[in-house]
Amino acid sequence: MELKYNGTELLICLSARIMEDRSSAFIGTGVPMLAAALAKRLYAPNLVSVFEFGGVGSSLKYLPRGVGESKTFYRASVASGICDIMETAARGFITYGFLGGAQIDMYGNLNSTVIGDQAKPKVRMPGSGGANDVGSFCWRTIAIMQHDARRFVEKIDYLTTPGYLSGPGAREAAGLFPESGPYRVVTNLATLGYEEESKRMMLISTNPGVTVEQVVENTGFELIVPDEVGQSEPPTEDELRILREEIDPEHLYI
Amino acid sequence: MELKYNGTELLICLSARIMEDRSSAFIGTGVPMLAAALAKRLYAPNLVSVFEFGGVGSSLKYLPRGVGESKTFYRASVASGICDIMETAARGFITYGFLGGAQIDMYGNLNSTVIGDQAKPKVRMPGSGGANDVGSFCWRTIAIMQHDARRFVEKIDYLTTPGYLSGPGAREAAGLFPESGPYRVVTNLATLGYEEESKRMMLISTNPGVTVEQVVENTGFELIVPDEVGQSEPPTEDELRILREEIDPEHLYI
Amino acid sequence: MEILESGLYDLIQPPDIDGLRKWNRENKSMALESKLMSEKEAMERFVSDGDYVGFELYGTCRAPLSLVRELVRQGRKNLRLAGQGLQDVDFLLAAGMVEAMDITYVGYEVHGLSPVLRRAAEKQGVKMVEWSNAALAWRFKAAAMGVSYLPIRSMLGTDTFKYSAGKVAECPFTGDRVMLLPALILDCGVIHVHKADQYGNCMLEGISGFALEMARASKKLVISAEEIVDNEEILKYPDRNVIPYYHVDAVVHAPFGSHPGEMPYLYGRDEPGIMEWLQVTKTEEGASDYLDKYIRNVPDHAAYIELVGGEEKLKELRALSVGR
Amino acid sequence: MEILESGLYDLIQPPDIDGLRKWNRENKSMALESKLMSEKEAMERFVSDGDYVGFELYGTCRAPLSLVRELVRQGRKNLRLAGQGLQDVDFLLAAGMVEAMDITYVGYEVHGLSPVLRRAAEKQGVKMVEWSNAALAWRFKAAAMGVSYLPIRSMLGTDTFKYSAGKVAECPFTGDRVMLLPALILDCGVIHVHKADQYGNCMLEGISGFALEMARASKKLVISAEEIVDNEEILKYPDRNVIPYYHVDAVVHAPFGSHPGEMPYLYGRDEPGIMEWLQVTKTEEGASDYLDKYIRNVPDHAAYIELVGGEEKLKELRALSVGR
Repeated sequence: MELKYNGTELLICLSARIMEDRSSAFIGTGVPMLAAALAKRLYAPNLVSVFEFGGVGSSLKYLPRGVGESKTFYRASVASGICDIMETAARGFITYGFLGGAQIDMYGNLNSTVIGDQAKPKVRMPGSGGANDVGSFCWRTIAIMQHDARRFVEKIDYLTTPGYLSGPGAREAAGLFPESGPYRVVTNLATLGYEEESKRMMLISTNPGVTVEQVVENTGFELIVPDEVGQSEPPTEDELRILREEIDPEHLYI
Repeated sequence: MELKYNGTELLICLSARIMEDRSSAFIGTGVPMLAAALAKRLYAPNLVSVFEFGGVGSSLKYLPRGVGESKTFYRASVASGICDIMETAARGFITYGFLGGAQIDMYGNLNSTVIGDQAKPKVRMPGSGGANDVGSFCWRTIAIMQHDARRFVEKIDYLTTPGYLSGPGAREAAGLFPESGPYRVVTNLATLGYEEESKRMMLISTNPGVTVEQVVENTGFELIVPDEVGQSEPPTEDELRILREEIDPEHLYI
Repeated sequence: MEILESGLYDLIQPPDIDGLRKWNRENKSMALESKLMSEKEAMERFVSDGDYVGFELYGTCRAPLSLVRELVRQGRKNLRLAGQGLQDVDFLLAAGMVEAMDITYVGYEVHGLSPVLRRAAEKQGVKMVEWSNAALAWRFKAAAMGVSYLPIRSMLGTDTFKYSAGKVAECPFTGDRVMLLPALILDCGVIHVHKADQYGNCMLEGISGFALEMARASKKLVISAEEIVDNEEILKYPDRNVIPYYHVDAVVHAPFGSHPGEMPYLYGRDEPGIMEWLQVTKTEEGASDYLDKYIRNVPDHAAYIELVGGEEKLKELRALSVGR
Repeated sequence: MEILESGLYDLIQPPDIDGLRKWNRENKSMALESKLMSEKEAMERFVSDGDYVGFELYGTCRAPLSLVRELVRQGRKNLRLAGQGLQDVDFLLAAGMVEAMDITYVGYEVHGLSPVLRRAAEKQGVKMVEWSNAALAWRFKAAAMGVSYLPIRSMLGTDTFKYSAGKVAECPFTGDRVMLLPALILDCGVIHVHKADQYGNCMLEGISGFALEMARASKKLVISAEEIVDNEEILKYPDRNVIPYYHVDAVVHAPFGSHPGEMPYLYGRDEPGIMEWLQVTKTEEGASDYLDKYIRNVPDHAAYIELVGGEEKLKELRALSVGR
């Protein structure tokens, strides 16, 4: 029997499977938080959640609605402040960083500031927040995106958060820390990564029921499609049960 | 009847009288601490003691032997750390700073590092400690010194802590904060200050029983002696009683 | 110092550390004196037209909203703002009190964009200079350290840098390219804490956000506290005093001062209250009506609390707190 | 970046932040694992010949002396040292284990100069690079912030600068001359705290000195604690956890670990014990005999405590604490 699940649940499960045990993840509210909670229960029991305003290592028993809420440091190891957390990331302690945005390009650069001109925008979005810092400091960033050609674009209107910038060597040339940068993009259509040499976005696996062609069509730049493209497993019974019954029983997010 | 007192007691009383009420003083152990405690009881009830490793506003009920001891923050307003305290001084919160040293010159520059060459010294002293910072940040520094021509010298062997450096404008030219710098020198012979224009050391008043000539003789550089030189009052009965009975009843220092 | 790159904007507040030192010398006292006063008196005395102001923590979490509301009630012109937050920034923008801001993030996280910010940027031409969250906190930290700038390894290579007022130079020790952040000195900082004594000594519980840095970067500093405690508690635990009294100009007793936001360990977030704001601000009129109803037509914080449900509501919010 | 002046010395430890990041990625784990071990194991595993090491707080106050003594017991060659302290530095210098040091202050305050330091500088040619106390703390802070340097407004115009390894440049925002301090990364930092759990989470009482900065600036970090507490205490008060476990490599249970120094709120300073050291170190032989008697001929910290007077002595020292 096929299990039913929605798009958000799929994004959460795909993201949860990426994280290794004994690592840490810089997370914002929404999908990343649920993904971290799910990973902690199933795949990475020692995964440590990090919230920018000071919470590290919360049990994530309660789902916060904001990155500064009490629930981000409920029974946590640390409740400090933004400087301490960001400096901890700068010192290389944080493995994963979750990011989002309205636009992404082939090098994983993200826009969450404006559509149009910065001084006179068509759409003003929230701005960087901690995203630029997360994108600068974490070893591996994971972007979670809706996948369509308006969002996966040749040229983003504004570069809020650094991906690989203009390509190989560009992060280092700009002054960003070596060996840090984009790692995965998880979308409603696929999981993507980056080609080692060119630093360009590359398809890794398509979501259940999605074809390679659909992914390519919905990507506004030339996507690298390797000979072997995987197919992601749909959410398992275990994943869905834990997600629905333990992590978000009030269905705040799913 | 003349009161008997020793040299340390005199230094303490002279120093205590300098501090204004509602101000703060960066103090090391020894004379400055006793002076602050005495000032607090008699002349400046709102004087706030500041210790470099984190204590601010202790009652000074117990006399510490070190600037990091518990007694420096016993019933204090603040027990933080060295960065917080030094940064508070950098932001202009600390009025007075007490200093000492083996040598002082006419611009109030102090040496507490070496006699002889830095790399191969005749005498190695402790080094700057917090002194350089106190001399850089406090609005008014007060040096407490033994007064003789070997200590009050034309040229100090090593400039540990900035006075007026090479004279008018030199502090600002070096990058130090405007309007900060040496204010008084309290010695076993006299109280000295600095001439407004030349920033050179100037006699203010001689200690009880000390002549202007004695001060000049014991000063190894050309001391400015104004037409009017005061005579410091000896320790009062009140000062000595409080000092001996309340502040240092175990005679740790006096 | 050779500058390799400069952000496009001019600073909207200069990093004048010498000026901060003089201000502190002339206006701050080390004497222990009561600074207890009402929201009204604090905002009247310590925020002026044209001031550069900032609010900690985060609009819906330990935010000094009773003071923000009072500021809206009094009205103030041409404020410049450290734009990191949610309802705090929204209120001031919606009231048309802001001329320019250093912005890092104004939005409602999972609930999406701020319609108020959108109008301010898209239609009203409020000037916005861009920074990251950490960069803004580090700019406060620079001022708190008494230095005019700090180097960091963030913002590099991005438009977040390009539309900032920062600079890029080489580290003279390593040759690394570093971003240089100018110190940010607030004319007035406003912070909500768990406990304060009458002199302004403050204790926080839970995350400290950027309270310590902002307090020390503020020329004038207004504290609101859920509880006013005896100085004895500070003297006993001076190691928990995160904002020493000598930084503080006003202490306001403001229970539930963060409403509709939450206060760690004391009360939870009033979600319907926040959603109401988000709903009505879809139009300019809606926002204005809200400001009239909940702020301008209400004399003070006590009356506001009555209006939003009084003791009944507070009981409910207390129950939402997750505890330790 | 145009450098206006440079200190005469070369750095004795490079401010390699990229290296620190890689070290942390490869050697530090975010997993909660017990790090409890003895002084012996901790020093054997985490201090190597040639390491750059540092000890907090201050030689006679909350100092990790049980670990310093163990290091002397084991012997180590060519250490480089953050030279800010009293007995901690003295012990290592007297044992001939130090090749070079960044020095700010080594002495006994009211009791005067350190004869051990004098011999090291005047006769043994130990290399000494000069800094102020705040400068050294800020150098740790730079590393803790993940930046290779910090600007400050101290040390300028003095020989303390001239005999340092710092630089002077102009602030690109204000034109002020500022001193640039290179980050100081410790190969191994050693800190004594009031309470730690088995994972390394730490709670301090009283002043924090430069513990927070040094912990974060250390590649390897050894903690000794008066008391080992259950992790539950941290989970309940995460806001009092000043050194998170992920920085820590070893946790050593060391009651009276700061002896003959004091520990705030727990025990006072053993003045005769300190005076004995000061007395005997007037000669090299005296110092060496002391090291034999109190350190080398004693197997461990427990035996040391017995040697200096055992429970009787501890009772006396507890009574000296001034409390809150």
